[in-house]
Amino acid sequence: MDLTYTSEQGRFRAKVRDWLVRNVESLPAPGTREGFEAHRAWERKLAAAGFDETDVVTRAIFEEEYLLANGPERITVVGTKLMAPTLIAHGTPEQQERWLPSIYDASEIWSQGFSEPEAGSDLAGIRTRAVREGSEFVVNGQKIWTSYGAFADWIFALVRTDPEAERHNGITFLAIDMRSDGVEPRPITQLDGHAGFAEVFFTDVRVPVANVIGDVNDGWRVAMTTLGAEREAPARPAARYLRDLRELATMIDRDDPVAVDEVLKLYVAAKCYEHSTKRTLSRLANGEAIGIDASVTKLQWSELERRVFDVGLDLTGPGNHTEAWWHNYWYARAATIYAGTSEIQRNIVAERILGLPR
Amino acid sequence: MDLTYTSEQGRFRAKVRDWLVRNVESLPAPGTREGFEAHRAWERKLAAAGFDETDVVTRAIFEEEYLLANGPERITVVGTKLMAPTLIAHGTPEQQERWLPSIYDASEIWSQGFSEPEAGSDLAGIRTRAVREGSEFVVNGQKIWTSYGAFADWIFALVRTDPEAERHNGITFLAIDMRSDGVEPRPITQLDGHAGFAEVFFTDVRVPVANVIGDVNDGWRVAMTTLGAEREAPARPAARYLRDLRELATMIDRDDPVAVDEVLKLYVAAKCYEHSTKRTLSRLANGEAIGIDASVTKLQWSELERRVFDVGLDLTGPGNHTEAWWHNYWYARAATIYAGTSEIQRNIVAERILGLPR
Amino acid sequence: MNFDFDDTQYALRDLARELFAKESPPSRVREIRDGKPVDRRVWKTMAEAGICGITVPEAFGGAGGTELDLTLVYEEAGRIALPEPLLELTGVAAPIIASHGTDVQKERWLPAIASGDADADVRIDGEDVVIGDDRIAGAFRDAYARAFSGTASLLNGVSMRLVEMTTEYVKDRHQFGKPVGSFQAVKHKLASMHVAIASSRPAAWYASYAVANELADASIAACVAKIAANDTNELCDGDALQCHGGIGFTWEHDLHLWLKRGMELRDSFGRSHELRRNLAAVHTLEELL
Amino acid sequence: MNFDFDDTQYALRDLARELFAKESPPSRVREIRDGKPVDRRVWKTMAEAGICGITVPEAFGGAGGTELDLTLVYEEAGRIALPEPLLELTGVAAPIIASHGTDVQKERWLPAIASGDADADVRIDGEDVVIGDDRIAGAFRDAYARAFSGTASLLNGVSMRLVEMTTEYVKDRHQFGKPVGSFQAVKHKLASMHVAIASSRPAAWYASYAVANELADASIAACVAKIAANDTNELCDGDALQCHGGIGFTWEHDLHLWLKRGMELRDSFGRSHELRRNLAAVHTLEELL
Repeated sequence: MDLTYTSEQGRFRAKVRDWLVRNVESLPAPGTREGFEAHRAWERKLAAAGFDETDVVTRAIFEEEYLLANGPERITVVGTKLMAPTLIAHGTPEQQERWLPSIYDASEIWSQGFSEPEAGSDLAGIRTRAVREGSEFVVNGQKIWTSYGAFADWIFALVRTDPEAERHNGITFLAIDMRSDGVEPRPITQLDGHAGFAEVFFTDVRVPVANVIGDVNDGWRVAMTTLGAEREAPARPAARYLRDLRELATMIDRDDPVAVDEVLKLYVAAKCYEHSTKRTLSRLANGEAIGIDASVTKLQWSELERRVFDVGLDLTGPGNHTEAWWHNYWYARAATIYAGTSEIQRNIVAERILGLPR
Repeated sequence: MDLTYTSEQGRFRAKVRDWLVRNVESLPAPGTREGFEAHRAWERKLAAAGFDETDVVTRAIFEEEYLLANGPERITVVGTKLMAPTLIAHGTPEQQERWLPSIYDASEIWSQGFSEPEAGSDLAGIRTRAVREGSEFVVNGQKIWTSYGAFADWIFALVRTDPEAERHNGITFLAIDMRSDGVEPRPITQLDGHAGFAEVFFTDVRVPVANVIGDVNDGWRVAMTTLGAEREAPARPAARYLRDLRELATMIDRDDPVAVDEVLKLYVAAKCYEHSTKRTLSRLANGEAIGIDASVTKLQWSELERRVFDVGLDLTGPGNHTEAWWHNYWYARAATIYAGTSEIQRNIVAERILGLPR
Repeated sequence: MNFDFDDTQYALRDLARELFAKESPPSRVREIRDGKPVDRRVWKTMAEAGICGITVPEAFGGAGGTELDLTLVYEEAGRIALPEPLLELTGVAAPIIASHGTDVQKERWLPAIASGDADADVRIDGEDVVIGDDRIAGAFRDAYARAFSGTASLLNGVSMRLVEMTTEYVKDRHQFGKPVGSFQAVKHKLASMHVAIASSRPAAWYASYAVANELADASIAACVAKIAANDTNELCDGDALQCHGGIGFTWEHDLHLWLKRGMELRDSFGRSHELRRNLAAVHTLEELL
Repeated sequence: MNFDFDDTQYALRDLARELFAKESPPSRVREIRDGKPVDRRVWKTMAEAGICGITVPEAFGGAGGTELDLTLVYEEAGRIALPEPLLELTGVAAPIIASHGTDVQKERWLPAIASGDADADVRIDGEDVVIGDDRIAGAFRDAYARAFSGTASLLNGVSMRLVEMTTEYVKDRHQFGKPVGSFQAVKHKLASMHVAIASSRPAAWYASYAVANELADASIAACVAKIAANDTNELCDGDALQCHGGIGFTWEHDLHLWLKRGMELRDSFGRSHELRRNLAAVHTLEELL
C-alpha cells in the first residue's frame, strides 16, 4: 500500500495549478448563448494547453486542482467522457475520424439525448421514433434534460427504430446534428430560475444512416457502453465536499456544540468518501474494471452531497446564501435522482452485488 | 376541545393509584411455573378488586397508573383483550358462558396460536392442520412465539381444515385445551436468556368440534376480529416513554450539550406520541372505529420505543445497565417486528390509507 | 376527554378551504413568488368572510375566537401556501393587543384587523411585540407561543399538501410498466410522511389548546409543536421531491412553491436545533420530562 | 497510488480465515459467551501460524510487520467474532513495547507475545499504557491510534458478517409466496448496509496505512475510522435483526453473537459521540477540514 504520488505526478500537479491560477477567469453562466460561447472559448484554451491526461491518476489530479481553482463549468464532458469512449468502442473508422478530433479540441460540443418525459429512470421506455427512408432516418419525438440543448452542436440520441420490438430491442443509437431542420430546443427553467437544460423536439428530422453508431436496432448495447463509461469515470472529487464543509464551518455558530457536532458528522462522512475514491482510483489505475460497484460510488457521493447541503441549510437557515450556494443546494437535491435514482442504485446493489432475487 | 378529566375520572384515578400503592408487589418473572402462578394469583386479586373499566378513558387511566406504579406483567391480556372480544363477536351463547367468566376472573389463562415458523408476517401461510373425525378435530402442527405457552390453560389457534383451499380460505379458529394429550410446549430461550414464549407442538391432539369459534373454514374472518381487537385496544401509554426518558436523563453526561440535545429530540417525539394517543383515545371515546389507522399508531409507538433504547444505548454504553433495562432494550428491538413488522405496516398505510396501487 | 374541534370550527375550516382555493390558486402563489406584489383583494375577501377577525374580540368587530378557532384555518392556509399575513395579524397581533395593549392600541388596531384594513409588519423585538410603529411591551412570551403554535399548523398544512401532491403524482407516473407508487420504496416514503404528519399534527392541536386555555405548559407545548412540524416538513420536503424526480425541479411544476414555503416557515421563529437549544437553556430535562 | 494490500497480506488473511473458521466456529464463540473460559489452545495455534507475532520485531521472534499486515486479519477476526486478545496484545502491546518500551520490557513481553505465551490485560491509563503489571510511559497517543484503527477493522468484519448472514437468510426465508429478499424494503436495507461498509472499510484501511507509516494525520484518521466503523455497525446491527425477524431473537440462532460483539466493540475505546466530542476538544474544524 502506497498512497504517495510519484514525483512526476507532483510536477504535473504543480504545472496544472500554476496554469489554472494564471488562466481561470469568471465566466457568465453557460445557460445563455453568450455564456455558452465564453465557455466554448475556455474549453478550446484548455484543450490547447494540452495537459496530458493519459491515466486515471493524472486525470484525478487535474480534476482536483481544477475544482480547487474554481475552474468554470465543463461543457465538454458529454463529448469527452461519454461520446468519445462510445465512438472508440462502436464507431467506424470514418465516424471516429469525423467526430473524435472535434471532441478533443472542443470545436464541437455534444449533448446527450437519452431521457424522455415518459422515460426517466426507465430508459427502455423511450418513444422517440426513427423511420428509415432510403439513406436517411426520419426522427420524430422529444428528449428532456438535455444539457446545453439550446446551444450544443451535436446530440447522440436513443431512438426507437423497431416499434414492434420489446423494450430493450429495436432501439438505435444515432448522432444528430442539432443544426438540422426540425430540431427545436426549448430551454427548461429550473425551480431556482436557472437555465442550462433543454427539452429538444424532433419533427421530421432527417439523419443520414451513416450517423448510426453500432448496428441498427442494437442501440441498447451501444448505450450500455456510454453508461458504463459514465460509471467508470473517476468519482466526483472528495475535495469538493471538504471545500463545501470549510465554507459551512465559517457560517455556523461555533459556540454551539450541537452545530459543531453536525459538521463533524459530515466531516467523517466526507473523509470516508475521500478514502473510498482513493480506493476506486487505485483499482482503475491497476486496470481493474469498476463495473457494478459504480452504483455504490454513486450512492456514496450523491447521498453525501445531499447531506452536506441539507444539514447546511438546517444549520444556517435559508436567509444568508449566495445565488451560487443555492444553485449547489438544488443541484445536490437532484444528485439522488439524475444518472439513476438512489432507489434504482440500491436495487442494483442488492440484486447484482448481493445477489438478492429480482 | 377539552382535554380535562371529569371529577369522576379523577376519583377513579385516585382510587386506582391508592390501591396499587398498597398492593403492588415484586413478583418472580412469569417464565417459570412459580413465577407464572404468582402472576396468576396477582391477576385474581386484581380482578377481585373490581376496577370498573367500562370505557376507554377509564381503561387508559388505569393503564397509565398501573404503569407508573410498576405493576407486574399482565398475563391475562391475551384472554381479556383478544379472546373475549372474539368470543363476544363470534361465539355461541354456550361458548361465551363456558369461557368468558374464567377469562374475567383470571382463573383460566389464554395464549395465542397464530404464528408459525414458516408463517410470521404472512399469517395466511399457516400449516398446522386439523382433520375432522366424528365430533372431534385431530390437530397436528406447530405454533411459535406463544406467550406463556408452557403454563397457559387454553390456546386459541388458527388451523388449516381445508388443505385444498387457497391461503385465506379453509382456515378454522379453534379453542384448544393446553392440558390435552399431544400438546407439547417447548420454552423458547431468547437472546438475552429470558424465557416466557414457547413453541407449541400438536401431535394428534383431539379437540371437540364444539370448540370451533365461528364456522369451520371461516376462521380467517374470526381472526380478523381478534386482530382488529388488538388494534382497537388503546395504544401503549405514552407515560411509559416519558418514564424511560426520565431514567435516561439521569444516566447521560448532563454537561454534554450533544447528549442533552439527543434526549430533547426523543422528548419531542414522546410528546408527539402522547398527543397522538390522546387523539386516538378521544376518537374511541366518541365511538369512532380506529380501523386501519391502528397501523399508524403501531408505527408511532414501535419506532419511538426503538429510538428511545437505541439512542439510550448509544448515549450510555452497554456497561452500566440492569437486567431489566436490557430486557426492555431487546423488547424495544422486537417492537418493530411483532404484531406486524414496520415494513408490513408501511405497506398498509400506503395502500389502504393513501390508496397507492398494490 | 374530547380532543377534537367543534362543528363551528370545522365549518370555518371548510369555508377557508373553499375561499382559499377560489381566491388563491397556485397560479397566484406563483406570481407573487415571482415578484408580483400581494394584492389586498384576497385579504379583504378573507375579512368579509370573518377570517381576519377570528381572534378579534366581538366588541371590536371580530368573532371573539381563540387560537383553537384558527388551527384548522392555518392548516388550510398552509395547504394552499397562502401568502397573506394570517399568522402575523390575526394569529399574533390581535390576541396580543387584546390582552396586553392599551385602550388606544386596541381602538387603533383591532377593528382594522377584523375589517382587513390593517397593513403592518409584526415582529417580536426583545421583550416587546412591534406592530407597524406601535410597541406592546412585555408581550414576547405570549407572542412566541402563538407564533410557534400557528407556524406549526401552517407547516403541517404544507406537509399535508406535499403528501397529497406526491400521492397523486406517483399514482399517475409510470416507469418500468407500472405506477411508480406501486414500488415499495416509494410506498414506504409516503407512509413515513403520513405517519410523521400524524405525529406533528396532534402536537400542534394540543399547542393551540394550551395557548387558547393559557395552560402552564403552553410555551413549551408550542415550542414542541414547532419543532415537530419543522421535522415533519423537512422529511416531507425531501421525499416529495425525490418521488417526483426530474419534473419536480422544473419552474413550471408547482411543487417548488410548497418546498420553498416550507423552507421559509421552518426558518420562521426558529429552526429545530435552535429551538431545542433554547428549550435546554430555559428548562432542565427534569422540568420537561 | 496503490491503495491495496500486497500478496503476502492477502495470503495472511486467507490463512487467518481458514484457521479461525476451523478453530473458532460459532459454537465455540457461543460457549465462551455463555461463560466458558477462553481456552488457550486457539491462541497458541494462532501463535504457531505466526499471527500473534505479526507486529513483533524479528529480533524478538516475530514477523516484524506493521499495522497494515494486521488489517485484513482483524476483519477476519471480526467476521468470526474471535474472542482472542489479538487487538490488545498483537495490535497494541507489541508495537507499543517495541517503540516505547525499555530493553527489559522488550525482553519480557515481545517473545512471549509472538509465542502465544503472554497472558496479560492491556489498558490505557492516562498517558501510559499498562500491560499486566508493567507500565509504558507516555505511549497513550500511539496506543489510541492503534486501538481505534484495529477496533475499526474488527468492527467492519463484524458488519461484513452481519450482511453475509442477513443476505443468506433473506434469500432462504419465504413469506407471501416469495423470498423475503425480493421485497424492495429488504433489498434497500441490505444495499445501504453494503454501501456503509464500502465507506467505513477504506477509512479503516487508510488509518492502518497512516499508523503504519507514522503519518501526521494518523491519530485523526484512526479516530475517523473508529467513528465510521461504529456507525456502520450500528446500521448493520439494526437492519440485520429487523430483516431476520423473530428467529433473530432466539438464543438458538447465532445472530445475537455478532450483535453483542458489535455492541462491545462500538463501546471499546469510545462511542461515536464521545469520539467526536474529543476530536472537537483537541482540533478546530479548520485543522480537520
